[in-house]
Amino acid sequence: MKRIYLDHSATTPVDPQVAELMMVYFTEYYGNPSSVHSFGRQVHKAIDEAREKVASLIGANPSEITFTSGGTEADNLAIQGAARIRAKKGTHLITSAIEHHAVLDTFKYLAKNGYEITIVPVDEEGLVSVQDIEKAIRPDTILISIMHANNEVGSIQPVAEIGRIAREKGILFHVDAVQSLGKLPIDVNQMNVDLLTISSHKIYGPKGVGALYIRKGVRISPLVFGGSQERKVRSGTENAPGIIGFGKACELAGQRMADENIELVRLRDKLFDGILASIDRVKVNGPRGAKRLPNNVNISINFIEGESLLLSLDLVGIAGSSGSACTSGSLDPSHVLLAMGLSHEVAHGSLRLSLGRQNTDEEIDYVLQELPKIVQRLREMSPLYHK
Amino acid sequence: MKRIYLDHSATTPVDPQVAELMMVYFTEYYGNPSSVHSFGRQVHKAIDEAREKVASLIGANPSEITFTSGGTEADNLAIQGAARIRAKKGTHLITSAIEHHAVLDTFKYLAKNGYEITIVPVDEEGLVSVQDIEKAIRPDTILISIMHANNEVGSIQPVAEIGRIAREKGILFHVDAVQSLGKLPIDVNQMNVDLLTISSHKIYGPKGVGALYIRKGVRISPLVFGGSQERKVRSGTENAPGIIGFGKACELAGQRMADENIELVRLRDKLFDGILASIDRVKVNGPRGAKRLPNNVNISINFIEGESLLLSLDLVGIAGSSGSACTSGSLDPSHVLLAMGLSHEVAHGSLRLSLGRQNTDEEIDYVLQELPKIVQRLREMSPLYHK
Amino acid sequence: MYSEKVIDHFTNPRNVGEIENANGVGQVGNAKCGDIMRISMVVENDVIKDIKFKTFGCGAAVATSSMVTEMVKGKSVNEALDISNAAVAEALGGLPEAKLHCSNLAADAVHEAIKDYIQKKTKV
Amino acid sequence: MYSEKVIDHFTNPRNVGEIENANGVGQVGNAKCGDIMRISMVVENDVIKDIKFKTFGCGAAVATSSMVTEMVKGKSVNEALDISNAAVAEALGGLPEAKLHCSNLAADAVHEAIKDYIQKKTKV
Ligand SMILES: Cc1ncc(COP(=O)(O)O)c(C=O)c1O
Ligand SMILES: Cc1ncc(COP(=O)(O)O)c(C=O)c1O
Ligand code: FES
Ligand code: FES
Repeated sequence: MKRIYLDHSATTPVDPQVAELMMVYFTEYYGNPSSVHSFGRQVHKAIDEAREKVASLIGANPSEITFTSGGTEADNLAIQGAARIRAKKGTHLITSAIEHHAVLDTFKYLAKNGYEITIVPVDEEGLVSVQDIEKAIRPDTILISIMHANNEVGSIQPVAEIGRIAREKGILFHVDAVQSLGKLPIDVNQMNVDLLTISSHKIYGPKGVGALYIRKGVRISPLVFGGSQERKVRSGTENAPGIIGFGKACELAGQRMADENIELVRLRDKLFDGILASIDRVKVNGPRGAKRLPNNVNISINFIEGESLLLSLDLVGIAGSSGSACTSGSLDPSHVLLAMGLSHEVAHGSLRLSLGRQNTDEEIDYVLQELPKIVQRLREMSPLYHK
Repeated sequence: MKRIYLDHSATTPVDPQVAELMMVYFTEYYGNPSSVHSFGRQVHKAIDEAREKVASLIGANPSEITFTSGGTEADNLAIQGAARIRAKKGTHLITSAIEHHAVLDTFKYLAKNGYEITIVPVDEEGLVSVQDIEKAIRPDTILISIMHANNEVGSIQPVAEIGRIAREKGILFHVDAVQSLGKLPIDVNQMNVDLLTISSHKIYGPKGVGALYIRKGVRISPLVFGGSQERKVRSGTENAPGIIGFGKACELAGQRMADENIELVRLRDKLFDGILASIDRVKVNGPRGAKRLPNNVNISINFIEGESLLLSLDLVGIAGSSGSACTSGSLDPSHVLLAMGLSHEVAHGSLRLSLGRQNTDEEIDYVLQELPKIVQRLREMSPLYHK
Repeated sequence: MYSEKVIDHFTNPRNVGEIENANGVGQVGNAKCGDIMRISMVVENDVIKDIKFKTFGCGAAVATSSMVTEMVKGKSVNEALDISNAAVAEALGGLPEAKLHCSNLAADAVHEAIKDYIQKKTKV
Repeated sequence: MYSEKVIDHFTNPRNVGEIENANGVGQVGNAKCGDIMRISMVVENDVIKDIKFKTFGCGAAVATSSMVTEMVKGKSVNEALDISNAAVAEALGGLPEAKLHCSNLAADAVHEAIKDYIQKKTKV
């Protein structure tokens, strides 16, 4: 059976070049980078180089990069760390309704621990309005956290404008750029960002590695203590092979982004157009065109449920994801789709297909051939569907 | 030039079997383990198996294992997490003076944030006394954290007895077993442990992975929020290849421990005896014999300084470590050696050689041939040395 | 995560559809995740002669729907009322813990349909 | 982390030892990390004719000690007093940031030895 992977927003395979490089640091250059001896020094040097590569992809200085165990930890470090250190200045924080759980759950934790939070809504395309952010700002606002691009519906937020406002008012600005890294140009200076989260396993690097950009001069409290690695902001023996792999992945992403995006946009739009032409009562979630990530397709297929759809796709070898409550382990369907005004039922029938480097036209053709059949079968099983 | 690695307590190479297994999960089975599709389900299953292997090495139930990004995070999660959730019961915590920075720095952080801490001393061999712990206990004590074996001098602590006392008094007991895993038998039930920290990269697994054992029924607050992976105690996309590699490393350690230890003890004692026979004015740090980790050699060589010694050893291909202030980046020599009553000067001249799986008799012979020459050279340069 | 039996019932669900001249109809919604199941049945002399289902829900919901219709078809309504949600899950070789709530849909919908049948019968 | 020049001066340190009939001796301790350096020199007509060092310290401390003795040997005491810690570090091709404090030992010890020489001279 064909196996077609269309879940690159969840995670990506590790690029063979990255895997090969990591292998060397597993078995040959395995020293602790903090050690005096040559086994350690070689690794230290390779980590420095990785830091330069990561920094270069987001227009930062290497000394502004702190490696973490992933995007989730980086989000937590940014938000908890900024909130703790600025508590005397103020205790109000702003974010949007469609952030990743790593941001939203951290906000909710802070809300239970003496902070006040404002969660600004989004429009029906999943876009935050700059005016809403501006209105939410109070004299005691210390942090604004807005994602660059949404992981479910691919909507690209006006972060540069929000950054400008935050900078004017002296409010820290955190951006979760996990989904945009390697797909959209990122420049922390142009975007007026103070803290920026990125993650390796979304850009063909290894899982379990991420980084927080911390603008020079910005101080945050650590989450984890001991050992003083990563400039005392993040302790623990460095995941050297992971960091070095992340560096390589950033290098490759920088080289390939421009060409890759042209191809991704083409396949994305082919998939959208094909689905809309062959299946009725389908809703596109998120904006189309330039305000959408090049690799994101998200639709709601009325009258059917997401997990059933995913299972059926999986049985013909196609891997996607859904915002259905049945896939989430929680009781509610995607908070992103609900925030965009979808009903529970429609949110339930959502399907995200996220494209990657190796997807081909043949694969898209195959999806366009199988999906309508599956939808037909499931609709016939659905008590909600009437032709 | 020969390259002889004697810094296994800092970190180990990844076992080739482990590296090979991880490779498969980098490039082939790369799905997100939380996903519905087969790419994810395969990984989910492999993580479950890894969890069983890790649990089995410490006598735990798989459901009691929470994977983290390493020993440092696990120590922080245990201590911060327990302190936060028990704050209403009491705010006093006990630890020892020779804990790893991941424990001590976390205690110091808590001491600045409303908690009271007692740091019990150790004797000249680096051993904690059960009586000292008992005396330190107060009605409001909520946590005792004592390491199983010390990372610098290899001293093995009476954790089972301390665990019994903690259990009797209803105090949570955390053990940092990063150095003992795979070298000493660990049974969380016999040891009466509630929380136990382990780390992969010290047992021939990958860096950037660790675990916290959390006894069934014990609740702790998370450090990091969002996504609800790892039973809501630790969020973030799982480092699947790392976890699976850690599982394999635990399996190998379980199989090999008994045989390996016989060999390690033999080489360790050969190294000790050889050094003591060929160099005068040398002090053994930590106990000798059964109360010492099988792979740890630590000596202070009077009148010389550790970093110079490490550099000189490195120049002939030997990798070790030192508790010297000059290697630490901080201003003080090893807090462990100072706690054992060593003077600054003597602590400065400490050398740790930590053995591993692949070390050979020939390598030890080479060290015993080179070390006296280096010591002689450095002593002749030392203003403290007079024949 | 699903057993082979679940996957089998999901891919080849038995008794999908709606019976036009049903004399017992039941619909339940799953409060937990917002899913829906509708059972229609033909009962003669208190014996379930025919039964069909329509389900909007996850793989487990579909499989348990299919399974429960097989289990009660040909049974008396009293026997059918004795079939518990747990029995349906068990007949499928078990369900993942997170999916146990889905099996509630299936037996409940059947029980609702039987209630409907009994009410209608009483009225006549 | 260390430059090749540092490693060279560490492995082949110049002017190690103690001069028995020195007329200028200086010893300094490094408050930061507890290390020690001792300089002994023979000065004739305010010119440093011979100089030796002994150092208990890290690689950088040893290398800067060695380097400073080379730099001042044959120089007048006034020229030697002008040599700064930074100049020593620079002559070694730079030191890692964390090791800059070590270079303080070297020039300071030389300056102490010169002070000792001048005091002795003045007494005579
Ligand atoms: C927008 C966004 N933020 C944060 C994360 C969390 O990153 P990680 O998986 O590295 O913990 C993800 C992905 O899961 C994401 O899509
Ligand atoms: C005793 C002890 N605890 C904790 C740690 C920290 O573990 P990790 O390096 O995985 O962060 C180490 C090793 O560095 C250790 O030796
Ligand atoms: S029906 Fe929703 S989870 Fe099963
Ligand atoms: S002399 Fe101690 S760090 Fe250089």
